[in-house]
Amino acid sequence: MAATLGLDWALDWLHRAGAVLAEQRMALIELDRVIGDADHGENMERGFTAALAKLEAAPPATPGAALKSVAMTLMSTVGGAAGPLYGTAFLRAATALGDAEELDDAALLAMLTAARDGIVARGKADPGDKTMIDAWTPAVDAAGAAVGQGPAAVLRAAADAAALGAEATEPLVARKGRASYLGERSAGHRDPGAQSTSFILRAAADAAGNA
Amino acid sequence: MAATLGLDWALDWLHRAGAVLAEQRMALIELDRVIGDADHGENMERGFTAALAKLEAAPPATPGAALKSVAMTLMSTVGGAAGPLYGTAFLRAATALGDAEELDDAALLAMLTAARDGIVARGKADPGDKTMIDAWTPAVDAAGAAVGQGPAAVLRAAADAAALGAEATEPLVARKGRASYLGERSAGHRDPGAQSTSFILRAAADAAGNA
Amino acid sequence: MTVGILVVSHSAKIAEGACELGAQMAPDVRLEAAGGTDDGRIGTSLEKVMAGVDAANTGDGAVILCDLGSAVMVAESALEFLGDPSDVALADAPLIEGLVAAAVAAQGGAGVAAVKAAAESALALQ
Amino acid sequence: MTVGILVVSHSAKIAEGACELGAQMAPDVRLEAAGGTDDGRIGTSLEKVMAGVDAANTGDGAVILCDLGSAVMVAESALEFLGDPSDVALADAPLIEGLVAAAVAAQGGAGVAAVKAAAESALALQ
Ligand SMILES: Nc1ncnc2c1ncn2[C@@H]1O[C@H](COP(=O)(O)OP(=O)(O)O)[C@@H](O)[C@H]1O
Ligand SMILES: Nc1ncnc2c1ncn2[C@@H]1O[C@H](COP(=O)(O)OP(=O)(O)O)[C@@H](O)[C@H]1O
Ligand SMILES: [Mg+2]
Ligand SMILES: [Mg+2]
Ligand SMILES: [Mg+2]
Ligand SMILES: [Mg+2]
Repeated sequence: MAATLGLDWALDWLHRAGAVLAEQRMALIELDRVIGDADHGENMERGFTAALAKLEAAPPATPGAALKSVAMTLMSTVGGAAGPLYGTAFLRAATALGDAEELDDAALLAMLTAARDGIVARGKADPGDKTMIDAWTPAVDAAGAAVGQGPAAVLRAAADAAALGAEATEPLVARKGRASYLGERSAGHRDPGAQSTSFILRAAADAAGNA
Repeated sequence: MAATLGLDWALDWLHRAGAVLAEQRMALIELDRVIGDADHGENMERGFTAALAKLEAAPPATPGAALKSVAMTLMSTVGGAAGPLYGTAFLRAATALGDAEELDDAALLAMLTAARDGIVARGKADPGDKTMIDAWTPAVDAAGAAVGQGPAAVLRAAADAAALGAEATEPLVARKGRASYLGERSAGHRDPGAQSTSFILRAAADAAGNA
Repeated sequence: MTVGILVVSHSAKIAEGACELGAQMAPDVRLEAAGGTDDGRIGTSLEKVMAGVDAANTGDGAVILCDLGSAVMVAESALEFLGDPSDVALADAPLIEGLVAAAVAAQGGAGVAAVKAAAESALALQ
Repeated sequence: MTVGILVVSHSAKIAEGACELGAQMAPDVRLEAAGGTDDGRIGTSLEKVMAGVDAANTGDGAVILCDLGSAVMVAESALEFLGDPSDVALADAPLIEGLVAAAVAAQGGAGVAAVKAAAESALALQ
């Protein structure tokens, strides 16, 4: 396992994320149909397709530049709440990485933390509000606990925690986003944004496992 | 002077009202441009043109039937607040007249009172709110004081009071209708609906003077 | 059962757009638009509102949302002409925000009073 | 001076209709619509919002009105990208009702803070 991750990992991550979001498009749409407006899968696939095309057209020089490019494209193309949320997340993550070429455990933790903080700044959701924050926050905590075990372990811990966090949104009553219109009726269903977060962080871990 | 007014008077009234509203179209538009949306003249001309066409196409048998026909057409064709307000006024006035063929002072007072009450029921304006009510209310009061002097005198008293009432809206601050969005800035301008009320009641008096 | 919803606006575009927006989260709810005058200007139409009430109320009642004050007056006139149907309510709510909340409530099977209440408690921003 | 106004809606129709409605009472105010996604679907567009802020602010500042929460998030993102201009404010107001009130205030020469306040104190029904 590599002791640091570089641009190759970042690009592999983003491609894997795009692939899984395209593959899980209908699943995300179904989740959003029940407690939202049935577009989260479409939004995410459209956003990542555009983001990957942009990375192709204007290849970034560093992991931070890759994340910044994705951020801008997601902001512009997603069309739903996930656009400004993931856009801000990737933008703040890019800022946290600066122009570093190799990312160690601490850099990855800083990246994840900045992403989560960006989503909170943009969406003002608290943990337990049944949003993507409920996947990001346990992911950041788990990554923090795994610092020192190497990048792949840090990202695996984050992905595992995000998956559990997404699952744990099921009993919650939504207090932010469209699902909050449903009130109590939102309970019993998984939050689509928490699920897409889980997919994206799993892609990061898988790419690291291959690095 | 006739001691009662009949269908001929009612039709003459409505034709005179249509004529003066067409003639004063631009004046009413100008009033509405300053404290509203610049359509009151157009709204009233369109409404009365349609109302007169309908009276032609389906001639009414009584004054009440004439007012009811006009009410329905104004409701449907005016397109602004004046539609439901004048529509309700003419409808309640028609109901007050029932199928009477000849209208004495008391019947005319009942007609004017019902019209005013209809506008209040529909628009919930109080006197002094800078609306058409500020022409209707003094008109009803003056008509009441003139009962016993004959129909032409009753309607002349109403028209004179409505004209003064319309003028007296100038210093008022609007508390109902679009002009209320302007707050203090609405003061210093005459209310368009009070002015059209003055025209309509003057037409009623002029028709009675000719009856 | 789903309560129908009627959007009364001075603008045909606003009324139609509002129904499209509401439909995203309430695919099974009958959303009707009564916007603009009969001749396509900015304003309201008694005929459109009366037809809209009929179309929105497929048997389970309807809730009406309006934009400006004169739209409310037209809606109240329409209800009077329709004999003040007991299963149709006028919501005192901001148009777009109230509509989305009402549509979601109706989609969830709420009755007329609850749909009206959902509209009226809608926040401007979520 | 007149403050410009930007309408951010998930629906292009709502945004355009709102501007038409506001223009009736505010003929001298710059009203800009940023509705729908770039490819014409229901949703919001960062590009449209950023271009709309520029178009609305002709030098005297601008106020932004939004429909749902995600429109607010896009508007906030756009302002961040534009360097958080001090003469552009986001109103926490119901879209249509707030817009009419804001447009009338701007037409009367109110500044950014007063236009925003007018929007935020707009009642649902008048
Ligand atoms: N205020 C918020 N804070 C954090 N996450 C949010 C917020 N609002 C919405 N979300 C997330 O966005 C997801 C929905 O995204 P998407 O369907 O693309 O947007 P939209 O609701 O505009 O259609 C939700 O499942 C939730 O995770
Ligand atoms: N709530 C109300 N009660 C009584 N009169 C009102 C009310 N609202 C508006 N009006 C009257 O309607 C007039 C405006 O009519 P019009 O221009 O046709 O309607 P709109 O304001 O819809 O364009 C005002 O000048 C005022 O006299
Ligand atoms: Mg969605
Ligand atoms: Mg959406
Ligand atoms: Mg007008
Ligand atoms: Mg008008």
